[in-house]
Amino acid sequence: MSTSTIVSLPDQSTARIPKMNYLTKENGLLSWLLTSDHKRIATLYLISITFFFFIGGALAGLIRLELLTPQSDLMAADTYNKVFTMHGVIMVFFFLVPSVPATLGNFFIPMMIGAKDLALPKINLLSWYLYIVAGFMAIFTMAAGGVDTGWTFTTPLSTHYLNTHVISTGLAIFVAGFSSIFTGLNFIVTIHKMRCPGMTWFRLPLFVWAHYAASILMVLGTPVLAITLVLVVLERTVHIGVFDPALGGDPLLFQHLFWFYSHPAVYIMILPGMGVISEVISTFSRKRVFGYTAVAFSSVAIAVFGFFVWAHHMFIMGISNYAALVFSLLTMLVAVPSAIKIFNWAFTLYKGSITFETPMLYAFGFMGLFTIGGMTGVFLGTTGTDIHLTETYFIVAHFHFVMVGGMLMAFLSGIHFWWPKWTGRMYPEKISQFAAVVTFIGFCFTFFPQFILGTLGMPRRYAAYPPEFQVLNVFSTAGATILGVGYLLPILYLTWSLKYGEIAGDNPWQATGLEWQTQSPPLTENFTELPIMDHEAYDYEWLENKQAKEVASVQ
Amino acid sequence: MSEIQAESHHEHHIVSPRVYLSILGVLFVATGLTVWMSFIDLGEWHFAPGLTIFWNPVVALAIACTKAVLVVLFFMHVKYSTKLTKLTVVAGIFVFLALMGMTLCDYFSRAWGRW
Amino acid sequence: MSHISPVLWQFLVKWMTNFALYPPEASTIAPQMDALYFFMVLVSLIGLTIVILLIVSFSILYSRKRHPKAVQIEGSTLLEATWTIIPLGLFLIMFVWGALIYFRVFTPPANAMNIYVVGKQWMWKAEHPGGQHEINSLHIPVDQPIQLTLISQDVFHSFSIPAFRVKREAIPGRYTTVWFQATATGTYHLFCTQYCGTNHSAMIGDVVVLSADDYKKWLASSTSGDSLAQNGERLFASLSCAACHNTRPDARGPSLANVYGSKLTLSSGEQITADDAYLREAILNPSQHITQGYAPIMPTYQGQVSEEGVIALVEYIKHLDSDYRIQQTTTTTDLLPESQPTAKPAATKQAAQGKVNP
Amino acid sequence: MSNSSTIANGAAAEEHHAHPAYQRHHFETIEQQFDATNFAMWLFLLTEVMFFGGLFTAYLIMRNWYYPAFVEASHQLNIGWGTANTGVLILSSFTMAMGVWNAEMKRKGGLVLCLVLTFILGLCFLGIKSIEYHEKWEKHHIPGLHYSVSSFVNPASDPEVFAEYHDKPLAPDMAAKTEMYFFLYFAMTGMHALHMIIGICLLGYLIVRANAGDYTTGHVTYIENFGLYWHFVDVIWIFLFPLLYLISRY
Repeated sequence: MSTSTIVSLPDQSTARIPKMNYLTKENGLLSWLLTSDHKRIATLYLISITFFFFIGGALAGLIRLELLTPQSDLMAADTYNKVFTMHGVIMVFFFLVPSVPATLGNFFIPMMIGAKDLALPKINLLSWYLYIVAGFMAIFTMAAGGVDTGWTFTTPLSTHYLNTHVISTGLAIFVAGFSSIFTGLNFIVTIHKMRCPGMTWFRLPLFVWAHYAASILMVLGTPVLAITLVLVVLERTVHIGVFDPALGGDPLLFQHLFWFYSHPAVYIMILPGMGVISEVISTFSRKRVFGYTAVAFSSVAIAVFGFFVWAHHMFIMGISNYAALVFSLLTMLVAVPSAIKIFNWAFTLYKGSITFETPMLYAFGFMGLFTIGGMTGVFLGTTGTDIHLTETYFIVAHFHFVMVGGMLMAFLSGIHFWWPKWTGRMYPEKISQFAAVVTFIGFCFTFFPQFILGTLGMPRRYAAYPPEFQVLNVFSTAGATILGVGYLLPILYLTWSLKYGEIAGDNPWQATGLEWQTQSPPLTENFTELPIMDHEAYDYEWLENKQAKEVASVQ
Repeated sequence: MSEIQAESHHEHHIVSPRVYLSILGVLFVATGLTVWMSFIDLGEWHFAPGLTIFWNPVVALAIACTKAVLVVLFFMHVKYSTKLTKLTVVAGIFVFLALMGMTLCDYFSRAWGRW
Repeated sequence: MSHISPVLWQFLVKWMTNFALYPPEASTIAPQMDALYFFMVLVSLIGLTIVILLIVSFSILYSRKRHPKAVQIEGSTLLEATWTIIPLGLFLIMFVWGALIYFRVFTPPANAMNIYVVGKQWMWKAEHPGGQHEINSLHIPVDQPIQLTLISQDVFHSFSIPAFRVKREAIPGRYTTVWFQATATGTYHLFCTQYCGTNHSAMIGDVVVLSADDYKKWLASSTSGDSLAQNGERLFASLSCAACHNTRPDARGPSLANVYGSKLTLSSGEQITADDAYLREAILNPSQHITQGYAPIMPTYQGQVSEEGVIALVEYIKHLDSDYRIQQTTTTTDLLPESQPTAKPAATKQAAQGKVNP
Repeated sequence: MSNSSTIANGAAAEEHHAHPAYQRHHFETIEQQFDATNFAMWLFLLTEVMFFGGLFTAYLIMRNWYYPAFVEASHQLNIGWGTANTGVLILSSFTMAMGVWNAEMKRKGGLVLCLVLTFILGLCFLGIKSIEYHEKWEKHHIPGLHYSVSSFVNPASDPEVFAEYHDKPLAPDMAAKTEMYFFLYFAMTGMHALHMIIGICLLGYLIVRANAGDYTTGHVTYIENFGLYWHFVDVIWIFLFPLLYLISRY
């Protein structure tokens, strides 16, 4: 067994994809569109997520191209406003919020806890249909002329001073919100009620803990965004509402209600990614995650504290100085669990037996970039520096570091890590490692200059900017092209691997999760019979004597 | 199965109609009480300079809360259901109050300093 | 590549010459904020190097080749405590330091010169007390505390001067204030940093910091007639405010002499100090701000007076130290034909009625 | 490739699997299914609590800002109809609870009767609501549609309300804020009425299925969950009634 990798594949000449699996059980379009199998719904989500990711990515490319030059010459200011708004809406509501939970979460949470399916399969399918309906409404909005309120819908701009398609975008996000609520609701019920015998809370993989925390935020946060958007739509139609200052309303009330959801939303996006990183780092260093309970509880701590910090988005908007104090202090508390997680992952490597396959490269990329993203978050949570840094490119760099450097890296790491279980085939190792490095380099080139631009004071959402910022913007656009290449490669070689990838077998990584103890691609009911969880999570000794027993039983 | 068995071995508790009837009566009385109380000026209490409590809304909300608690405990069987359901109800109310409380924390303190 | 193409050469020269990592420090708060900023950058770099060192060293020491057999470690509460307490401690230091700066920036000193800034879709209008009006530019004297009172006429804008490390949102419906003291003369960028529609990126300008005498020269050369207070006085007369706010014993409105900064008890028994915000609210939403002992008959001027008008009125009321000015305005307005006393009460009732029936 | 212990358990589980007809394939036992769907319903009600939470926050702040306008505007609401509606809704909650009891006791007749009673009471609630909305339509108190403040600027022009409350005339700008009250009134009661309509439609479907005897076979989940939803809508009205109707009526 070559020592530089832990991949152990069956002999390719004889290995075949198992005849009976969730893909071959039933076929035909209706078997996909009316499925209640969480694995098929996850596959449907994966395809629709990728579709929207590339739309958002194309819009990002347009923005970066426009910012090559100080003048707004590639497109008119109006078009630029529509492009960055749709980039924000599509990326936040149609890619970042659903991506890891709806794809990897849907597919693997039931398998990890030893259940046949999610608790409410029909609700799970409804969640995908709502996502698709919302997606079509968003596409319709773009086709019909776009919306230029920014993804934050600041009132009174969005209610009185714009006549673009605010209502259709608001309703699209309203529907997408319900899709997210149903996913979260499904996970909480499944994790509570469907665990197989012996699967106590502290034997759950950290991937499941992270999704549990994110689901609490989805269920409790999203409805407030729904009512806020209903109030905005009402105010645009009935011309009377609680946000219009001329009629006695308070525009800051919109900010309070909007950010009450939108800050927990960023934790909805990052927590599942953290779950993936815990799994990947543990598997590729052959070790149990350092301080399992600390990492598990820090996920829940982020979920609970996440509800109390939203006004750090509004420090200069006119909230009272004392409220700013309260929210800044609580923001400092919510930053600590992220630090705990980073150090626990770093110490998981200690005395491990580390190999550097693609998921691990993405995980290392995640840890580096998420550390920077997290620290710059404290810059913005501190009221003093926030005065200078808010609403500039410093904020753009911060949230791209956390969302693209953190969440997207984790998503790609998870996709590569579970690809063999999902499709039964291995992805090509060399080119995917190259893609990971290209993505990392492209990312750093794109977003490091934006920190400096932010400190220099370049405002957000500017189509034209003073000439002295051009040099850094040119660097950023150059980096964006490298990043674009880095993101195109996986879609190519992963689709290639569907037909030509090596047969993965049950457990190519020799991982300890329950999902790796069954065939890949798995059966529709996941396990031939209900598994009994008789060992701790990430128990590599249990795995070794299990494999030793099998080798003995084969002879 | 052990953990799930523990929760579901208690047989599904059937609430008797007599309990429902008495709760119905209490709710009717409470509604009458709150309407009647709203016609009486209960005055206010200046417990600190610039901070006054008006008793009418406080009493109205107190009665509404008791009615709500009665409905939730008896009509919705939370009194007889698992600890998990009780925890969910409490969590929901906690986040609801967090939304109201933290938003008020800003509105309330606007009058203190210059902004 | 025998020679570098001129475009690339010009690009490199430009990059080499004016490469700055942070804007010039041109206000008293700038060095303090930069100190906190660089402390945080330092802490972040240390944190990042620690994480990278851990990852790289463990990856080398415990790669599969050198350390094929992993040793299962449960964890250590001591380590967990260290990387909970230390980050929390550092964050709390940053929190306290930041809060000090935040309160310093958003509590203007008493002796600051007040300039009103009105944000309007896609331009900044600065209104100096002396009457100078500026579009997308702000001339201020050096080494003197300047307080900006910001208001927006339509959507959220945000008045940002990176060189002064100062930024404050101009929101419709309420004054927001910020202050700074310029320390270096020169011209600095002014940006609108809150997205406000089509020409959000055109809503920029210059903040010109002048030495004391240059500033005096600028004041002299750019006066546009009346000062804000004089504008306010003319508006005060034309809106017939003097009908109620006069010095006659039977006046229906409180006398406005020395009202600015005084302690008022409202009809609801609430005690407040009369600052800019209160005066603006009293003009636009009078019925909630009636002083005790007066009937709530003042009509609202919401929609009749622009933000600049309200600013002029507030500025006029602030400088009303005696009733002499009102005496003069009431006598002059009495002479105006259409403002006969008999007609006035009816006028105000009629005005109130007129506005009411749809 | 499954280890020996799971095979043994799988075989043992096979014999005693008395599959009730309505047990879904992915649940191990019927209690697990009941607990899961009940817990899911509660989580859904949590999202509804937060949904109405946004409205209550807006109401709370606007009421503190414009208290006189809210007082006089709430005098426009007919307290008789409000109390009747609360009574109707509490009664419907009672009949719904009795319906759940009947389902648990497997008494089809009683179940159908209770569901029909709840249906009628729900319609009665919507009827009273439409009467009140119509009254607002006549007095031009619908926000955004030629809203008139005449009954607040001089209350005498509104005899039957004036007779009861002798409100003082409001200053014009405060009178304009009464439109804010009615916006919140229509937003909150409208959203509540929408939830009532959804509930009534579901109730119609349940009555048809109950008549066919689907819910008296011991499988009470749907009736139980609908009961939770109905009681939740009642709880929301229990809070709406005092907040909107009973603002200092003395």
